[in-house]
Amino acid sequence: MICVYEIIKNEEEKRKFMVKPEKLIENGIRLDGRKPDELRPIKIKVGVLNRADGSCYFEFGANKVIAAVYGPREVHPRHMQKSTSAVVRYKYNMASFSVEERKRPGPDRRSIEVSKVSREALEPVIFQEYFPRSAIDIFVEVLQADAGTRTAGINAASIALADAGIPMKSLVSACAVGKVDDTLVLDLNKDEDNYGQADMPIAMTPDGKITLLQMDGHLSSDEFKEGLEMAKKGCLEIAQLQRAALLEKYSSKIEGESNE
Amino acid sequence: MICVYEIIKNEEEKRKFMVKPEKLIENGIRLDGRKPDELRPIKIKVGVLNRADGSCYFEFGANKVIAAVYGPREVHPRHMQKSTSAVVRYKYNMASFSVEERKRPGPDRRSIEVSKVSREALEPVIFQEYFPRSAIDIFVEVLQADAGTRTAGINAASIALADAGIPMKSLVSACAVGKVDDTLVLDLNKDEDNYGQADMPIAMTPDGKITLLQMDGHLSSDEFKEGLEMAKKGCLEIAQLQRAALLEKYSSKIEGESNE
Amino acid sequence: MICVYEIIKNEEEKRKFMVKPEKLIENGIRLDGRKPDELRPIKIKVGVLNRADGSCYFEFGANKVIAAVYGPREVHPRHMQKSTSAVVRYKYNMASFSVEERKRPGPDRRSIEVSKVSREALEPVIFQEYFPRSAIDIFVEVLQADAGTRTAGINAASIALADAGIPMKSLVSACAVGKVDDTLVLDLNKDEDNYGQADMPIAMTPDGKITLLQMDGHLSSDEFKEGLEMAKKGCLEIAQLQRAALLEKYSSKIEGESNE
Amino acid sequence: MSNEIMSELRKDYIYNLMIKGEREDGRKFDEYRDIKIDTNVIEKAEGSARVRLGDTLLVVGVKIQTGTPFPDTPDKGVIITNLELLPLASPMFESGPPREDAVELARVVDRGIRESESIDLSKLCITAGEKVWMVFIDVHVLDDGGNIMDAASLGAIAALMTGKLPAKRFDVGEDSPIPMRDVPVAVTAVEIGGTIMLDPSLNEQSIAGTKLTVISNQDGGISGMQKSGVNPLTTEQINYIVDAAIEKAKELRQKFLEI
Amino acid sequence: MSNEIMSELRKDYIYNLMIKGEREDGRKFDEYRDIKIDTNVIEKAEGSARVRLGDTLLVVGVKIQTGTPFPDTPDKGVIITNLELLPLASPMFESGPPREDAVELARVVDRGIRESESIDLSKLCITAGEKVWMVFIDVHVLDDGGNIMDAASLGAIAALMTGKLPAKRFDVGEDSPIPMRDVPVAVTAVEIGGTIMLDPSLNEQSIAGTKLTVISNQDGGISGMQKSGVNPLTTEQINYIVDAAIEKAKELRQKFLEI
Amino acid sequence: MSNEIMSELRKDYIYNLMIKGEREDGRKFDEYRDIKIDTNVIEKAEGSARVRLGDTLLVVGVKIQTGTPFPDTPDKGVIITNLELLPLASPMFESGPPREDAVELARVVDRGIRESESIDLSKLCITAGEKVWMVFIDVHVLDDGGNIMDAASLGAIAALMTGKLPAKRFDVGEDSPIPMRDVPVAVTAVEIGGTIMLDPSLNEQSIAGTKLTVISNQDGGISGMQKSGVNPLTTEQINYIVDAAIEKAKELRQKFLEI
Repeated sequence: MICVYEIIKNEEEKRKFMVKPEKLIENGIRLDGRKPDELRPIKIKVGVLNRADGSCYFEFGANKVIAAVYGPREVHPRHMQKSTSAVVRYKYNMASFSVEERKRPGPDRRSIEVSKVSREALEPVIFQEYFPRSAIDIFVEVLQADAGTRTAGINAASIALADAGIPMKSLVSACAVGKVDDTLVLDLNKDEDNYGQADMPIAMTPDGKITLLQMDGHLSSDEFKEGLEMAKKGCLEIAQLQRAALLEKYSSKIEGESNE
Repeated sequence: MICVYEIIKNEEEKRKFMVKPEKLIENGIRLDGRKPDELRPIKIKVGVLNRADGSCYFEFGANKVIAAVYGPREVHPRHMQKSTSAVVRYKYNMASFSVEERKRPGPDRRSIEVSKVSREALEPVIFQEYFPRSAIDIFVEVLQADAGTRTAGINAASIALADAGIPMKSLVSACAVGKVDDTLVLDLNKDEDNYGQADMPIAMTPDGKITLLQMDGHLSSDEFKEGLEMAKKGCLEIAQLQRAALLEKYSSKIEGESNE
Repeated sequence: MICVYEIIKNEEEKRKFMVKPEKLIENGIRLDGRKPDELRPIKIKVGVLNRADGSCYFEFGANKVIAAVYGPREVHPRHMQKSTSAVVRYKYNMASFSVEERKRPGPDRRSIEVSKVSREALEPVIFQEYFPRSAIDIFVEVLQADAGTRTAGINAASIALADAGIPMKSLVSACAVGKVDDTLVLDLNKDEDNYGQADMPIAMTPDGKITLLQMDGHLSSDEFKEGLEMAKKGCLEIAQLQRAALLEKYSSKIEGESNE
Repeated sequence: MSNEIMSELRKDYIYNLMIKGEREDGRKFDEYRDIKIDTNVIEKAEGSARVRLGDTLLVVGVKIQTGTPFPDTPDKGVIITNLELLPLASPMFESGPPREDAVELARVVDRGIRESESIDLSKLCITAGEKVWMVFIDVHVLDDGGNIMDAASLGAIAALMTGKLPAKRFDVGEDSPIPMRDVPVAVTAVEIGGTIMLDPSLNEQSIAGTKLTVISNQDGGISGMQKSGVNPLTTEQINYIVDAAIEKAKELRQKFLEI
Repeated sequence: MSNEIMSELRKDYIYNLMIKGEREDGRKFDEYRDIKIDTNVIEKAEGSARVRLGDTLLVVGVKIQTGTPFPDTPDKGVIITNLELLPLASPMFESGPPREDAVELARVVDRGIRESESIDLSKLCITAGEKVWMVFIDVHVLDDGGNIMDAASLGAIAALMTGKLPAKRFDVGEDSPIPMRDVPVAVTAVEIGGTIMLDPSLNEQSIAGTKLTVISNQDGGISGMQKSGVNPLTTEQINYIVDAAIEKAKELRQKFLEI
Repeated sequence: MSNEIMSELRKDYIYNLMIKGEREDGRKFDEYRDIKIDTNVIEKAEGSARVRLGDTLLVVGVKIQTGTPFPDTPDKGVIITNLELLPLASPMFESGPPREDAVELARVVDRGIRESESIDLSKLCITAGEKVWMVFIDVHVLDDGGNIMDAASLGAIAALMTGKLPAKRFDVGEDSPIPMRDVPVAVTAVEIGGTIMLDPSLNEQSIAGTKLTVISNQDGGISGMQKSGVNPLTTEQINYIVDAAIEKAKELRQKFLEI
């Protein structure tokens, strides 16, 4: 008899301390008071770090993430250089204290996958060919996790790239749609993620191109299509907040520079 | 009180689920019906993989191994290059599901040693000086293990090298001899390996040069010498099968190319 | 409920098998018979290894360490080269059998820190600028540990550097001072380290420059200053023994060369 | 450089074929390459399958042992999926820690099985809170001819459907089949020049930039999706792929995974 | 090369200022940069603090769980301190295993807490020999503006002082504060051209070559010291720093760490 | 390049000596270099030995603790052998994970002890299925002068023969010797230009290409063999070495390992 608990528990945040609520939606209202198509509150601060070339602090409900961008800069190790474009790297990392049960520091399989799909969500909007042989490094640090950290990270990273002055075709916005109590809902919170029937994070450019799409759970083909439209609307809302935050920083430099 | 079970159990295949038979040889016949100097059935398929430059599937009793060769090709990392000859690399790997108790993926100390002695068993026949600054990579994957995987791997790798067109002085053939119930026997099966008194794998060129020799257990000096002769005979039998398999592939390309 | 015992026990030598003595000093005399300002017996052998460019075996009470120096030599990997000076590297390693409870082989956080501060203790006296693009490698192997291994290692390494002919401004000498039973004492032994109130290792050049200083425990500001003076006196005593050992080797090469 | 030129030429070639409505191996856009699934190929594993999908070859082995359940699911068994892109399968796969591709493939195969609830985890419980079945699904990729994802998914399900719980060996009763209750099937598509193609070959996959995998169940519902690669997709493309994938999954399930 | 020239210029600049009795940011030699400490910033952690010290920014999170005690201290809880120099905090910090600087910083913070006996470890015992509280202190450095040591130490103590033992969640009684009995404060100094400066900025620290950290307690005693860097120090310099550090620690404790 | 020339010159030199029936250090072909074995050199280890074999120097430490037995051998103790080629022992040994040479040496030493049944594992059982003695044999190579294999093997046996089970410290009775019942001795030979030489020096070993180690027991039987290196051997060479090794092992055992 062997125990793989050690391996597994670092993979996914555990639900040890939670109890399943009886209903997740009552009279069309979710447990945290939102309507099905409503996003959680969002708080954005641009340029919160001094050393990084660009940075952004992003709160998405109880999620707290910070993104930093360095680059274009030299590539180490050299053999990772591309001769005709920049290499984009994305490192998603959860702080040990960001979840209920302490996470062991360092990358696990989940964070490797999240880093990969997040990088692919942003690459299409970056003019990589402008910077051959260089690297654009994106670091996303999750300080508190509450379902939706990968979408929060992409939203933050997109702003941090702009803050770093990296030439981009557009911003990228991300949010999830899910199914709970047989109803499609936008932007799952932790309980809805744990006890819901489906979770589908997407990322999108303002003109509707999908750059990230993942899905887990159970959806009919029609539900999927309806959900995709709901998520796209959510992304457009977020895009407006992202633009507003960037504008605010650049219109009133004094205000936005240092205090978080 | 500490437990090193975790460390150890990845080192060697465990015998947890087996029960020692009362006798391993009865009336001169082994439990699997073989005579003492008889090999297990052998099945060989040459060129079973598309991507590799050369490949071979080899069944040796219940052992199922597959060998692939890539090269001569560039060496990474560079500092491993040799200026006057090719570097030969050999990676022996057991699939997690190849043994009774699941093996944790990745190299352990046993597979490092097996890779080293197997490489040394093949290097003498490869014209390495023809390909300075390049690598010849041999990969052996054990899909099912039943005592004798290192010799099965060398037999398969030898054919895969030929299939890849690597210039060789000769083939290399390998099998083990052992002692069970005080009798010398050729090509131990799993039970004989676990409950026997000695195990001695060898590899040999057709002209009788020994390129691999290991021994564990208890043998008198005379038994050793007799056993070595028995193993050499086994190797010669295998060499004939190896040649036949290669011939078959190159005489009837249609038959031997794709179906396993 | 989780158990981090595995992680931790490799970090620090454990005290599992010891029992706290009632008094550590009685009538001004320590349990091992020393006066408060007395060092443990020291035994030094210079040039004990053949392959290394310089070496030294150093016993400091029950501590047994051996230091080897290689260099100046090529730097691998290349990107660690410095264009205007040598890079000094220091690797402190405890043998698995050097402590009561077997230590798992390989570096842990403690040995990484000890290696860093020990390297910094020696760098000021090495003429690094004489050897641009090269490496000076110092290896310290602890064969037996009994409180004070880092200072023993620095003392040994300092001699090994001289033995290797590395140009140095001076030797470096190191010892600890501590507080036990409210008394300042020089050069803590294992019991005094485990049950004492403070431990402060220092390293010093003969002209009184401090190149290593660490402190754990509880000291008043005055005790600290007094302790620092006591440690400096200890270092001067050790410096004389270091010089004597080097002189002995170079005056009577026959005697000092090979036998340990 | 020569690699880049080769890649350009291949791209032109496949693109020009596509304009004429063709693929390099003569298939229709929604047609799979030949599939051959053999099960119980590894006798020492509790379940196993060898899958050929065109030039792609892989072996899935399922090992099953007893173990302790997770504290938060004391009455459920455990599934662990691992996938190795062995260096013998392609000159691109090097030895060392698993690349991000291998991690992604393993996790998508895992979610396909887990989220579709194809295994009844509560039937893997032996003694609640103490002892459950741990199902290790290991995918060994031996030859990379493109679309490893679908081959791995087919192989995993085939191995599970023909596998058994080794209760006798662990002294907890009689052997029994692995408790399956659905048959998820992954279908992967690429988009090249505005055209959607299922089951991309190695060449098609290498020029397409982006794959979309849709995993669907017996009831036609979707239990997993994964977009992989840097090119964006439009909503129309995605919806088209979803419908095509559900259709194709039914066909594959019927043909290859009927018990 | 250009880096080396920049470094030379910076050195000259700071050195010339020092001769005039000035620092680049206008501070006095024994003056700290602005400090801002916010606690309970991570609701999921049992204790947390965000510290700004000039341009340096870090977050300390304290997670507390039950675990088994060490065999040699069956009636004592366990503290584990970890510090990560995240690659977002500086172009100098790369991903990968912790650098020796991070290991040193973590160990000095850890010893500061442990050796000062600021946490009463025997009050972390739940059932002797069986179950104790394990206190994980994780320091995440987000922006490196110099003197991470003092910021980390302030943050760790602030997080502990405002944290709680989650007894309810682990079903071992009612939540209670972490049992603190002292408030160690780290003060770091550098020596530049014979002048001692407290709280070095990134530039000051980079040209100084050596830092000395002194950790002192409420009673004015010293509970930890660490010299870090290759330049030697004289006894006079060390003694001066010790006195200045004890004085400054009192001021910082009073201002920022009064409960 | 200069290394290759040096290596050629050395090869010529040793080869020419051999033709004259000589070795570089004046030994006969079947003669060992000076051997010095000191035991109990590490007081904190339960057994230890320092071995000098010519220029080769190593220390073997044996640590013994209680632990749980393997499920399949509930009434037997456990031996674990480790060998480190420390970077101080040779310019060729770098820090990092153990090289394949170190792994091979450790495993051959281990098999020599294990397969010869020199330790009575059943006497290492304290409580069947629960508690057994775990014997850790650690070989630290300090100076590589060639033929580490034989030195390590001598050291391991010497350390075991003079070691003890620390029963008192673990509160399971009185201390007693490690239960030995045989004394395996490894003898290593190389072949250079058709001549067999025992106990190769560093130079001899570096030009020989292949070593053959034969481990034999008190009764003259063989309990382990390992060919290491790329040159093939003939049956005659092997048989000659086997006989010479068994003879030499008797001599070494008598001279250095009599209790």
